[in-house]
Amino acid sequence: MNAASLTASLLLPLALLLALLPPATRRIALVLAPLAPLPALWTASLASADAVLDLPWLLLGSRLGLDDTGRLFLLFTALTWLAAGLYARAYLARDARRTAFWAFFLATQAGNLGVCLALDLASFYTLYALMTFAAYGLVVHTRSAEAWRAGRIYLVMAVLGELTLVAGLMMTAHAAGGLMIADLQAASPPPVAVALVAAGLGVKVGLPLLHLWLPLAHPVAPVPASAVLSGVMLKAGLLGWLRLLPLGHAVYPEIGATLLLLGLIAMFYGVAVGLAQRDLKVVLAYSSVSQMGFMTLGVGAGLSAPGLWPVLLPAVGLYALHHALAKSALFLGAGVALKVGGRAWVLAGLALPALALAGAPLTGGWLAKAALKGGLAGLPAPWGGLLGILLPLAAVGTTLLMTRLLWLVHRLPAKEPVASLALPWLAWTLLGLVLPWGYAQRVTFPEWAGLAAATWPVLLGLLFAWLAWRGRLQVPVIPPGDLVVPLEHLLKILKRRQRDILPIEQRLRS
Amino acid sequence: MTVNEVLPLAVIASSLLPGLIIFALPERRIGLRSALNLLGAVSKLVFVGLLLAGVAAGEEYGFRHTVLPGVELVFKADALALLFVTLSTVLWLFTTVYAIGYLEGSPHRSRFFGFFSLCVTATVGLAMAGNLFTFFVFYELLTLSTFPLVVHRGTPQAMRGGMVYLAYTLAGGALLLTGIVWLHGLMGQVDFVHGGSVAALGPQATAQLKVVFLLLIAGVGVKAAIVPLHGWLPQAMVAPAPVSALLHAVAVVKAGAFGIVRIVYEVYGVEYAQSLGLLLPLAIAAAITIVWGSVRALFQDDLKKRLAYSTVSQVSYIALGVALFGPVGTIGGLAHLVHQGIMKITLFFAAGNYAETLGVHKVSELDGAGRRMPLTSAAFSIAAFGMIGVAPTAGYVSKWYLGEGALAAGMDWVVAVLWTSSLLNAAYFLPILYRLWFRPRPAAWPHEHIPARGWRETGWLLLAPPLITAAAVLITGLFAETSWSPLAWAKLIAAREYLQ
Amino acid sequence: MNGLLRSAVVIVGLSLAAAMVIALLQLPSAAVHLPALVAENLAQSGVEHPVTAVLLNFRGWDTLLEVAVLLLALLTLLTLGGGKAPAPAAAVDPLLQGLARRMLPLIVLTAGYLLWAGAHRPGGAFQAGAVLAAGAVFLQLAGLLPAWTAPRRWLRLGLVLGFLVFLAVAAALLGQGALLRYPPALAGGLILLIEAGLTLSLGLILAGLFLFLTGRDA
Amino acid sequence: MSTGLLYALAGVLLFVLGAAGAVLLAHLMRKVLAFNVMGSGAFLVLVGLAQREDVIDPVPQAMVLTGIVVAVAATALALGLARAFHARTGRTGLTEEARRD
Amino acid sequence: MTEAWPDPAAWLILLPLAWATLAFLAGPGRGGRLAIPALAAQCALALWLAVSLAESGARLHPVGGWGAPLGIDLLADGLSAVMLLLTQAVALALAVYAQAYFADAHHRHEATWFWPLTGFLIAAMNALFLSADLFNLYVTLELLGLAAVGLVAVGGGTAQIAAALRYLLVSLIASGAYLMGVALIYGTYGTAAIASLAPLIDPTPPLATWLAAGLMVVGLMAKTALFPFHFWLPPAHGGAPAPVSALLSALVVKASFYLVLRLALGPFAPLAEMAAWLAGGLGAAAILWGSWQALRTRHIKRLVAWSTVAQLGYLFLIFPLLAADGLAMQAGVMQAVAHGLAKAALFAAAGVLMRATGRDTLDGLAGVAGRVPLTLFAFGLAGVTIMGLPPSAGFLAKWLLIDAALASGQWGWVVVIIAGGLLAAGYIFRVLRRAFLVAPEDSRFHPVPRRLEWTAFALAVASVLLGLRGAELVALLG
Repeated sequence: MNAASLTASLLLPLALLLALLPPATRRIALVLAPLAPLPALWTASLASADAVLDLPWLLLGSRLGLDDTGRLFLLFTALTWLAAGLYARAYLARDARRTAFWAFFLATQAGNLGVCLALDLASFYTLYALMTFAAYGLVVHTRSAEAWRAGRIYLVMAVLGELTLVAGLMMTAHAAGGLMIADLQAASPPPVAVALVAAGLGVKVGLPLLHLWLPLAHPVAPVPASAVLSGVMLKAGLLGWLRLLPLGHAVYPEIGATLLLLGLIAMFYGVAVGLAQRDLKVVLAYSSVSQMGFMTLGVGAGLSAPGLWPVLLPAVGLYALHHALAKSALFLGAGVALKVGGRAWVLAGLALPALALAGAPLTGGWLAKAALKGGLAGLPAPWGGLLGILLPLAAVGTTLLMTRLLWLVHRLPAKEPVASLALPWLAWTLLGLVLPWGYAQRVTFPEWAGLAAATWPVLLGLLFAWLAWRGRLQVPVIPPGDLVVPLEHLLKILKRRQRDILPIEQRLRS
Repeated sequence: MTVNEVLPLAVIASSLLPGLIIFALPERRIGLRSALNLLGAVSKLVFVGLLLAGVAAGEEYGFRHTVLPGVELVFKADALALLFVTLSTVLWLFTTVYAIGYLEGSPHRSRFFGFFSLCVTATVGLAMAGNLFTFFVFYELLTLSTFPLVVHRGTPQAMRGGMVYLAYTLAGGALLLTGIVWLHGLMGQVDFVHGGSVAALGPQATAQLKVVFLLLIAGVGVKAAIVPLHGWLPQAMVAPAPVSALLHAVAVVKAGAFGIVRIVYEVYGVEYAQSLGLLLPLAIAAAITIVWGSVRALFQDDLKKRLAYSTVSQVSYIALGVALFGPVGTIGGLAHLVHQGIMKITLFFAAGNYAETLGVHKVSELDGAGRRMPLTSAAFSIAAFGMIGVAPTAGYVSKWYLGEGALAAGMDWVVAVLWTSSLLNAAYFLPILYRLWFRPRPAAWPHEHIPARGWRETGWLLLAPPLITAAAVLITGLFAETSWSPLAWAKLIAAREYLQ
Repeated sequence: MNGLLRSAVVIVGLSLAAAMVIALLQLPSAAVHLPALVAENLAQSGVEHPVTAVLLNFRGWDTLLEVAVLLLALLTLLTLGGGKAPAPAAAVDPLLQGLARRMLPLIVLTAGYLLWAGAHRPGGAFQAGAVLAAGAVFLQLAGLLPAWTAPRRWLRLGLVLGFLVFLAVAAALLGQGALLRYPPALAGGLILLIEAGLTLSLGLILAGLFLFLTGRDA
Repeated sequence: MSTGLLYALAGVLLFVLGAAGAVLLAHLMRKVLAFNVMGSGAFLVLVGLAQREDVIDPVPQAMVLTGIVVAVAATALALGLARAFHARTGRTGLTEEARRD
Repeated sequence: MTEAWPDPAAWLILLPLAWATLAFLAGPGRGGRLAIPALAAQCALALWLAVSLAESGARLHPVGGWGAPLGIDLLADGLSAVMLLLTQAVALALAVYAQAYFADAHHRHEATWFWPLTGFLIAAMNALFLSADLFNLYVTLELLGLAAVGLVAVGGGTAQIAAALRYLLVSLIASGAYLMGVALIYGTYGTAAIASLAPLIDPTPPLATWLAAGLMVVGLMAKTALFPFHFWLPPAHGGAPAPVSALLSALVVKASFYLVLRLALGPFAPLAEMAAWLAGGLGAAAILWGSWQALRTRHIKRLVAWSTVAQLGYLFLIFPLLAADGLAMQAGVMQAVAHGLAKAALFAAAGVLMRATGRDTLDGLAGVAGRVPLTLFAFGLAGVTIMGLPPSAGFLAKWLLIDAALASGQWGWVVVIIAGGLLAAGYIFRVLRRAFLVAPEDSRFHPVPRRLEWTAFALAVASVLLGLRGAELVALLG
């Protein structure tokens, strides 16, 4: 039964994908496509804990299965894909390239679900690659000029990331002496390997400097695709970290510190640049950069202080769950907002996940942040103290950013409501409020005394926002993708140079 | 003669005889010619199957014939030989089918298929060569039998390509010959044996052995297209697509790479080569080739030329694997021998399909071809991903083993080389895929020869081979750990090379 | 021809000459002494004159090939293609013609004598053939014998008869164990047979060397 | 010094003279004559040297006889060719031809 | 010598003499029908001789029953057997070729006395290979030379006559030098029999022996057309009708080489070392110069002829290496045999190509690959031998040669050998690549008798396949 459900989780999306290709089966496949994550959902919620499927003949020897982390990730991944799928059915009902969208959608989905199930390096990497490359099709779906540009940058960064990951995996596997995730438990690979793995996956996670693709790619994709890109695919990178980094049993002070630093930068940088955006989805994308910074902190801390890891792991997991739900809800909501305009119910629906993101009390964000803070507090000086000050400040920033979002939505002109879109979104939003609580027993439950501590950053943020509005503060505009722009300039110059060099070289050869 | 002596000869004869008969056939006997070709290919497959089963069971197959006193023609169908023989035989079958479709209606087909068969004969002979002398015999035979294929079109451009090809390969052959005779003078006949044999010469011969190694490797390095000996390969791409497939996947470059394997493992012995310090320079040369080939490929607009430079790069993976001291690297190199073959042949089949169906020869003309020819393009894409080393393709498996082998050999810098190369591979393949799938198709194709009929985007003889080989790219990657995969066979060979 | 080559040839020639002269002057006496051997075996050779013995018996093989050389020279001349029609005899000097007519029997007689004498004194087939040829040349010069063009069958037979006889004898004797190994009893007769055939053919050949040449593009 | 040796010495000189002539002279007729001189030199050496101790040796005599016949044949052939060449080209030497490769 | 069936060696000389004479008797243009069965019989005889030699070792045949030094010996050993076999086999194939070649109306006039001349030529070679007497060798040399000259002139054109004349003059001067050498040798030692001479010549002989050896070898080199005496060869071999060129290039030049080898291995062995370097140097120069010229000429047959000049150079490379061990000698003979077969094939193929295109230049060849593929294949196969590529006999020759050079530590020759091979590839592929070009619109092809094509092909195949049976050949050499 376990084997069957594991297999079905992985194969159903692929089977549907194949069914899409011949015209004969296309219609039925299109109907069924949104339901592709159901077996995975079944697996995540009902399969027994020791569900393992050994496939020694597959790839370099594969193992699929579920552990605690995997189960959690599989759960929210499958759910998010399901929601996005249902949403997409309506969203793309009249799209000319519908079939192509669904093909890429299902392929990406298979990869993403599989990543959660993979318990060996080869299949993890395989499915990860499938997800990454298939997502390109989602990014460029609209075929607009921005989409091509975003796709190009996405692909370049993704390839760099993949390759770096493979190099890191090779070294890790060499150090571990095996390809199973289980083999990695006791291994302490050389720092280079760890750094390569961290960086390779960091592209997906959106570490600062490696994030360049993110604010471009997430917004240009169709809304349901953005929801999964930002909601769960970033988490695949995170899951990779959790699986492949030697967390919990070896100390890597430099890498840990670097990750901590990068996490911090991400938190604030994401907010800062996000505030300077005009486009809803770009704002959300930057928010993702910022939020992933929180999780990066957790991982960085785990590398610096392995002793904290048993506390940190569930916290990071919870954070991932919370962010996946909230961010996908926001994206889906943004989609609705763009279709129906800044109506009140839209604003209200968006405000809930926005608050969760800001960590407002009683939201999932509140639970997650508290758990994370608890873990991070154990860090040695100066990190412990420093983070104690900075984390609330980051929450202030998040609040500001969310306010900015709502402000932008508010200014959208109202249009006809579309129920088929709104219903899955609203349902999803509500689910997002509830679900993190189900996971709360795994982490140190925040003390109720901490409620105040969670409240003031939100209020402070709102205050700043009001002040800015009152003062008619002009926000400077930063083009999406920030650093990409000067980089592209540089490339253009180089290309011109190359055109000068090439003929000379040809002459030399002839 | 016993069965164990006859079987290797039968493998050779199964393409030689049809080839000779085909030469004598009049041009218009298409049916008979095709039947002969396929009969040869299939019977060769059967013989190879028998050999495979036997070798896996520990049988020894060989044949000896004295040519000169102390010089023998030796055939030996051992595991390593069969790795290459199987590859060539299987791919030959597909290439033959493809060529029958590709050359439909073009002139001089008797000649073409005659040399085609000779070419494969030379390849299997080379693979089963049991000593350096025999190896050289077939090495040169291969050169000669491919030349008419390269210049088949008879255009001045083809001539230029052919002459460059000859100049390079014959010069390489000369170096190889010098090295072989030198070694022969030092120690008599040099049979291929596990673990090599030259170590017996003792320490006073090391200086000479180093020079001989250089000569031998430079000799086979021409065919293996190691930089700076690679210049012929991009020139030779003027040949028809089946020939390119042959050059790049089935026979020629493989012969060079295979020669490196034989020389390092079974003439010098990998341990001894390592102790002479010969492996590091080889690895460096291979690394340079890998990167340089990819860099050159980036700038080619001609599709086949781009693929050709890609071959330059990819074939050196094999040499690299050989130069990595340790069984894992060996496994990687040997597995790549097969993997590169099926991937590159798929690419060339697809390139040929674009040219033959749509008249498209340039990368820049490929816009939207994925819509017009989805199956071909899918095959192309799979193989291209394989070249980049994306899982779960065959290319991923070999790259993985190479990387692991490098780490095991303590040559961590190789990982950087692999990284760079993969990046470059992505840089020249992904734009092609992008054009195939995501760009709008043009108003008209440059020269549409074959109209689409339903899902049959082109002739079925042209379509089937790339689809099968593309499937093979996936299957060999997905099922790499099964006992019948090329990887498993490579492991068997590596075990024999190192444990003795 | 350029000067450099000329001087080089002269220098090489002079030094070669000098070296040879020196070499000859300091030559020791020979290690092998054939005249004694010849004398010893003369009795079995079938002839009495040592030179003829060497020519036709001891080194008869040389002679066989030499006849072939002559035949070959003639053949080659013939290959030079059909020339013009034979030139009419140029000088029709009646005195010369008369002389030639009278000399002819004498010439044939002399040839016969030389042939017969070869067995025991200087003479033999070559000399006899040469005399015959000289007669033919004489006739031609006197305008009594036209120059030859392509040889007719009978002429061809005459040209090769001697050689064929020689060959036949050699082949027949091969049955005895070795080429040209005359049984002592038959040696004299066989040699005479060969010489007779050769005289005729050599005469014709030598004459032909002249007559075919004259006939051509003269 | 015996007569035989004297003959031989003279033969040497004739041979060298003839050889040089055969190489250097341009006119075909002269070449042929020079060749004959050269051959005669060789014959003289063959006969003379063998008999330098004044013992008659019939073997070289027979050899020379053979040689002479061969030389006659060769001379005739050379003359025939030279005449044919002259008749076709009007030239008496090969040298211009030699320049042409 | 009292066997039931007498010595095949003697028959190998008598038989061609006989059929040559009979062919003459039969009249102009006749003799082909006689020659082919006779040559087939000669082949059998040569084979028989070789087999019996392999069993019993070298055999003497004392002509006239006298024995050396009084009489003349015929000596049949492995070396001569190999050369005899080569000669008969190539001659047989070329006879078959020639019969078809001259059947054509355009070429009939060339055939007038072709058959008797060829018969004498073959007889001369067989006699030369078997003779063991220096003076007798002189006679055979002359016989051979005159027959060859006659064949060069056989076409009767002005160029042919000029070539024949030049050939004749060189040949005569060369024989003169050889004869002078024989005179000196006879004067010094009192005998011309090789068997008697061999024990008499020691490493410090009188000056006369040196001079004799020098004169004889130089004369023979000139006859072999070794650089710089090669100038007569290209016009002579390039201008004659194809079967003649083939005979001359494949066989005749080998005869004088054979003699040099015999002398260097036999009586002059003590002296050989001194001159060996010179011979090797000239050989190297021949390889380079001949190949270079072949790369430049515009005519097919000239190209093949220049290739002969180059390939003959290899034969002389063996002399500096003779000391090493048997390798160099084997190499030389292997090269002679390989080149004999291959060159015959090349000329035969060139003849077909020229007849098919009606032109004699390389430029005229465009497109012949599609018209006479078999011939082109033959040309290519023979080219394989010429280039010294495996599995041909030429390759084995090169292999042995390099082996010998490396064994004796003489590096330079290896470079020359390799360079020569590459240059050969250069000129062979000059022909092949043009043949593969697309034929121009206005080109016209003439039909060619299939027999011509097949003969060329058979010769070429033989030259390649011989490489697989090198062991037998070497075993025969002993």
